[in-house]
Amino acid sequence: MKGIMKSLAVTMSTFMRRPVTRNYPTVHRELPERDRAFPLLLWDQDIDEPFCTGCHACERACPVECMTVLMKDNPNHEAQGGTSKRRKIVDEFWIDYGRCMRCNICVEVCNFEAIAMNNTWRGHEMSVYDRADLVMDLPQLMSQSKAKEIDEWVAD
Amino acid sequence: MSDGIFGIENTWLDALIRVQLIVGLMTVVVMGLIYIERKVLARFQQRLGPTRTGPAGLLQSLADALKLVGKEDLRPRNADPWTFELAPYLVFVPVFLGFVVVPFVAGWQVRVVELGLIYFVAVSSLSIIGWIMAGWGSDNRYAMIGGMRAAAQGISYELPLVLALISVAMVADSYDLNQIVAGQSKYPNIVWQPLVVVVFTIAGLAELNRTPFDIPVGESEVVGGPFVEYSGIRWSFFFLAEYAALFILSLIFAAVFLGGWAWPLGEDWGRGWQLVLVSVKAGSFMFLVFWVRVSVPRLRIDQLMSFSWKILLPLMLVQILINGAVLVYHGSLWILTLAGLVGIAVLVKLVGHAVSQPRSKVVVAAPAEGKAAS
Amino acid sequence: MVTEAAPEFETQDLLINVGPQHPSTHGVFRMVLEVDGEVVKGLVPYIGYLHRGAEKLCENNDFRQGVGYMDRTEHLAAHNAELSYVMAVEALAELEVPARAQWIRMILCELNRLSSHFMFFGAFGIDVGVFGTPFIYAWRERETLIDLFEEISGDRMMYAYFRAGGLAWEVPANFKERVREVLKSSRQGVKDFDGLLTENEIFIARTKNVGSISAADAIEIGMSGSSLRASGVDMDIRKTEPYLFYDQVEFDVPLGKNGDVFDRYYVRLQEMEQSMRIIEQCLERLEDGPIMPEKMPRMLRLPEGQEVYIRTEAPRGEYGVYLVSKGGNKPWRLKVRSACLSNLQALKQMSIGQYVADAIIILGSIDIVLSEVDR
Amino acid sequence: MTTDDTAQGGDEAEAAVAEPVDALEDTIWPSVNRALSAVDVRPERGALDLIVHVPRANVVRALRMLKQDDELQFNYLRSLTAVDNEADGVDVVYHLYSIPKNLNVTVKAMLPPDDKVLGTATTVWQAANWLERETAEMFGVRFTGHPDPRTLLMPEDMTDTFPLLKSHPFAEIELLQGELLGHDRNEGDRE
Repeated sequence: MKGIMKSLAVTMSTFMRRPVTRNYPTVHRELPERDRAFPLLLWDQDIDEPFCTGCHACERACPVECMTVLMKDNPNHEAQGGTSKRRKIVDEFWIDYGRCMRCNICVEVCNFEAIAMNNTWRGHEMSVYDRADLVMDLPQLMSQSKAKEIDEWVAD
Repeated sequence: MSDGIFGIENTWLDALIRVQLIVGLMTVVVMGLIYIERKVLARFQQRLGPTRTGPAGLLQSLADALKLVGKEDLRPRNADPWTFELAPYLVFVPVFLGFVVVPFVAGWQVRVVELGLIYFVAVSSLSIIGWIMAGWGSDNRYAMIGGMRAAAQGISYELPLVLALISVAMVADSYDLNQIVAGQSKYPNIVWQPLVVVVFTIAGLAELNRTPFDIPVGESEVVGGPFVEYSGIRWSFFFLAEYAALFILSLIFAAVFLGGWAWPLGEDWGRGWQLVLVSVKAGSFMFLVFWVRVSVPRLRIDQLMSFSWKILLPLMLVQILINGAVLVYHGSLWILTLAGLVGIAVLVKLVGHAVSQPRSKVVVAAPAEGKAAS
Repeated sequence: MVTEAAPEFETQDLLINVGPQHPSTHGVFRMVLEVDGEVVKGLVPYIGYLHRGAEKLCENNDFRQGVGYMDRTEHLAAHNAELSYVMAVEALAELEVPARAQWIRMILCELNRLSSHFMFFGAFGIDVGVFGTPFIYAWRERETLIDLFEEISGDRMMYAYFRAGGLAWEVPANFKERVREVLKSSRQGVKDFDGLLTENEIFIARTKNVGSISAADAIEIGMSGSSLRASGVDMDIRKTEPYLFYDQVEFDVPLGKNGDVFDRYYVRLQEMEQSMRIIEQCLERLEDGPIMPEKMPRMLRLPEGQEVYIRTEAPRGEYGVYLVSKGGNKPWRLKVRSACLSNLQALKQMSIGQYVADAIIILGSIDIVLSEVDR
Repeated sequence: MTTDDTAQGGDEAEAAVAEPVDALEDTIWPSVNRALSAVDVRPERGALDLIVHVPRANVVRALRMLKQDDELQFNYLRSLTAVDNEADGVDVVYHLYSIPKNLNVTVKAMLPPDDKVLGTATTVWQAANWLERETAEMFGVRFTGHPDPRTLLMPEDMTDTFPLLKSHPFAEIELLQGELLGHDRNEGDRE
C-alpha cells in the first residue's frame, strides 16, 4: 500500500498548488514577438503604398505554392511625378491560408522586406465556414499593417 | 416519531409525500454532487473545472441536464428493444429504493425498518441486472464485454460488502439502522471494526464502479462499457444512478461506521448539529472516493476477481468468526479492535506480496567503447 | 449404457475492432483483436490512415523547403526529425556547421525529447486507468516547453528552425535563463510522475511481466530506442555512433531487464533525467559565435551520385534519413526510417495471450506516433 | 561523428567503379570481402558507410552470410527501401548494423526495370516484413516468398499504381488561388 499512499500524497500536493489554467477566450496570452501565425504584406507608411513590388521571389520559394502574385507599373513612381522610387508595384496578391504551412521561407527570400509573419492574435483567430474564404487577397493582406497593428519581427 | 409526516393520517398519501421528498432531495443533491466532483477533480489536477456556465460554473449540472434532455434518444437498429429500454430503470430505481432506510438525522427517516441493513443490501444488488441488460441489449461488442465485466465485478464484490455489514450488525446487535446509529453515541463502530471499514470502502468502490475498479466502464479499454450505445436522457439515468449510489453509500458509511448523527454528543445538541455531523462524515467519504479516483490506476479483471475472492472474502469470514467468539463469550470489545488492526496489517502484507515480484533493478550501462568504424 | 456425448457447444471468438477512432490508439491506428473471452488470440494491425506521401513531396522540394515536411513526419519531436534531414544534407554537401549551432541543436533536441516523453507519460497514464491526472501533469510541463519553443522559432510544434548548415536565425537573448527555468519545472514534472506511478502497487501489478519481449526478438524485429533498451540491449545511437557533440557530454543509458511494459515506462522516466543532465552540460559549453557557415551558397546544390544514411536517436528510437542525390537542388530519393513502424511490428507478438486490457497498455507502452508510422 | 573529421583517410575517392580496392583499407571492406567470398560483390565508398553492390540472384544468400559471419555479426536490419533510377532499373537498398561490433554496411541490389522480382529477406530478419511490404506497394518490387504480401500503407485494392516511382506524376494543384476569386465575393465587405 506504500505506493498507493505515495500516489495519494502526490495528488494531494498538486491539490495545494495554484491552478495553471489559462482562461483563453477571456484572457489572451501575450504572444512572443517571433510568433508565426500567417504571412501578411507590410505597408510603407511614409509613401503610403505597399513595400511589395510583386517580384515573385516568395511565390517561387513557397514549398506548398500557396501564393499568386501579379505585378504592375507603379503609377506613383517619380517619373510620373509621384513620390515613390519603386518602378513596379504589386497589382494582385493572393495567399491561400488553407494551404500555407507557415514555414517562414517567404519572409527569408523576400529582399524588399515586404512580407512578414503575423504575430498578433488576429493572425491566429482565422476560422471561417468556407475554405474559399481562407484565400486572402491584397486588401486583406495589407489591412493590419496599414492600420499600424503589426510591429513585425524579421530575422536579421 | 409521529406516524405521518406533517401529521397526515392517510398512510398512502404520507408514503407518497415522503417518496416525493426523497426524489426531490436526490435530484438536487446529485446535480450538486456532479458539480462538486468536477471542481474537486479539477483542483487535484491543478485545473479550474467548470467556470463558464453561471457564476464559477454553478449552472454546469443544469446545463448538462438540459443538454441531455434535448439529445435524441438513439437505439441501435438490431438492439433488443425491451432490454435496451428497461436497462436504465433497473439500474436507477434500486438505488432510490435504498433511501427508504437511510437515517439522515434523528427524526428524519422515511420508514424505520426492522431489518434495514438487510433491505439495503438486497436492494443495492439489483442494479447488477440492469448493467447486464444494458450490456447485452445494445448489441455492441464493447457493451457486451463491459456488461459481462460489470456482472463479474458486481457479484464478486457484493459478498465482502454484505459480510462487512453483517459483522458490524453483530457488534451493534441490531439490523435497524436507527438503533445502530443510536448505539454509537459513545464509541463509533470504526473503533471496534477497523478492518471492516477498510474492506467496506474497497468493496464500496467496486460497487460504485469507481477507480480502481471502473473496469466495466474503463474508457481506454471498453470505451464506456455497457452504456456506450445510450444517449440523451437514457444515458443520464445511468449517470444519475452512479452518483445517487455514491451518495447513499457515503450516508450508510457515515451512519454505520462513523456514528451518523449520534457520535460526538449528537443527541443532546439537537438536529442542527446532527445535520452538520452527517454531512461532514458523508462528505469525507466522498472526498476520499474522488481522491482515489484521481490518483490510482485501474485493475485488470482477473486481478480484481482474485483480490475479492482470495483476499477480501477470507478476511471477512475470519473477522466474523472473531466477532462471534468475542460477543458469545462476552469478551471486552477492545479485543475486536486489536483483531481488526491485525487484519489490516495482514491485508497490507497480502497486497504487497501479490505485487512484489522482484522488480527489475535497472542496470545503468557503462558507455560503449570505441567509435563506430564504418 | 452409452451416454450420448453432450452437444459440443461451438464457441466463436469475438472480433473486436479497436480504432481508428479509439481513445487509446494514440492516433489513427486500427487493430482487430480476435478475443476468446478476455484473452487476445489474434491481432491484425492496420496502418496507413495518416499517409501523406512525405517522401514523394520531398522529392519535389529543395533542401530548405523539405525541412517543413520533416516536422510533419514526427509531430511530437519535430526538432529530432529536422536534425536527421539537415545532417543528411550537410553530410552530402560537406558543410561545416559552426559549434554554437550544434550546441543549440543538441539543447533543442533534448528539450524535444522531454516534451515527447511527457506526452508518452500523459497518454500512458490514461491507458493504465488513472483518470486524467497524468495527462494534465504532462500538459502542464509540455506547455512550458512549447512556450519556450515558440519564443525561439515562433511555432509551437512545426518549427522549421534547423537549416542545412546551421539554424534559421539566432536564439533570443535570454535563451539560457529561459531553458534553466523550463528545466526546473520539468524536473518537478518528472518527480510528480515518479511519485504518482512508479511505486503504485496497482500500476506495478498492471504492468509487471506484461507484454514482455526478449532481447533477441527485439533485435530480430528491428526495434529501437527505449523499447529496445527496455529489453536490455545497450544500443543508443548517441553513445554507439555519437553525432553533434554527444561524445563530449557524459550521460548514462538506462537499460531494462525483462522488456515488459513496466521496464519500457521506467527506462523512459530515467532517460528524461539523463536528458536534463545533458542540457545542463550543453548550457555551460554554449558560447557565442556564428550560427551559419560564412560561405553559404545561395541555392544549395548537392554533388552528383552521392547517398548517405544518417541516423539519430529520436525519442521513439532510430530516426534515419536515407538521402540519394543525383545533383541539382532537389533530393532524388529521400527515405525516412521510422522507429515506430519497426517497433509496431512487435505489437502482435507481445499481445498474443494477454488480456484485452493489456493489449491496450502494450500498444501504449511502445509510444507510437502515427505521423511517423505512416509518413 | 561530426562531418568534419572524415574517417575515410586522406585520398579523395573518385568515381566509385574505378576505385582501387586497397583504397578501402580503412573501412570494413576487407572483412566484408572475406565474409562474402562466395559471392562476387563490388564495393563502393559511401558518404558515411561502405556500400556493397550484390547481384540480384544471391542477395539473400549474401545477407545471410553477413548476418551469420562471427566477425561481423550484422544482426540488425536498420532499413530496407528502394531507389527508382528510371532507365537503369530499381535499386533495393539494405542498411545493416551490427550491435555487438558497432559496424554499418549498406547492401544494394540492382533490379532491371521490366522484371522487378527479388527474394524476400524475412527469412534472415523478421524486421524486413513490413519494410518489404511498403517497398513492394511503393515501387512495384515483388518479394518472392513474403509471408504476408498485402499492402501496408496503401488501400487494399491499390496494387496497380506505385506512387514512389519517378513515372508516377505529382498531382496538379486543384485550384490556383486566383481562380478561387470566381467565387462571387463583393469587395470591401470583408472588414
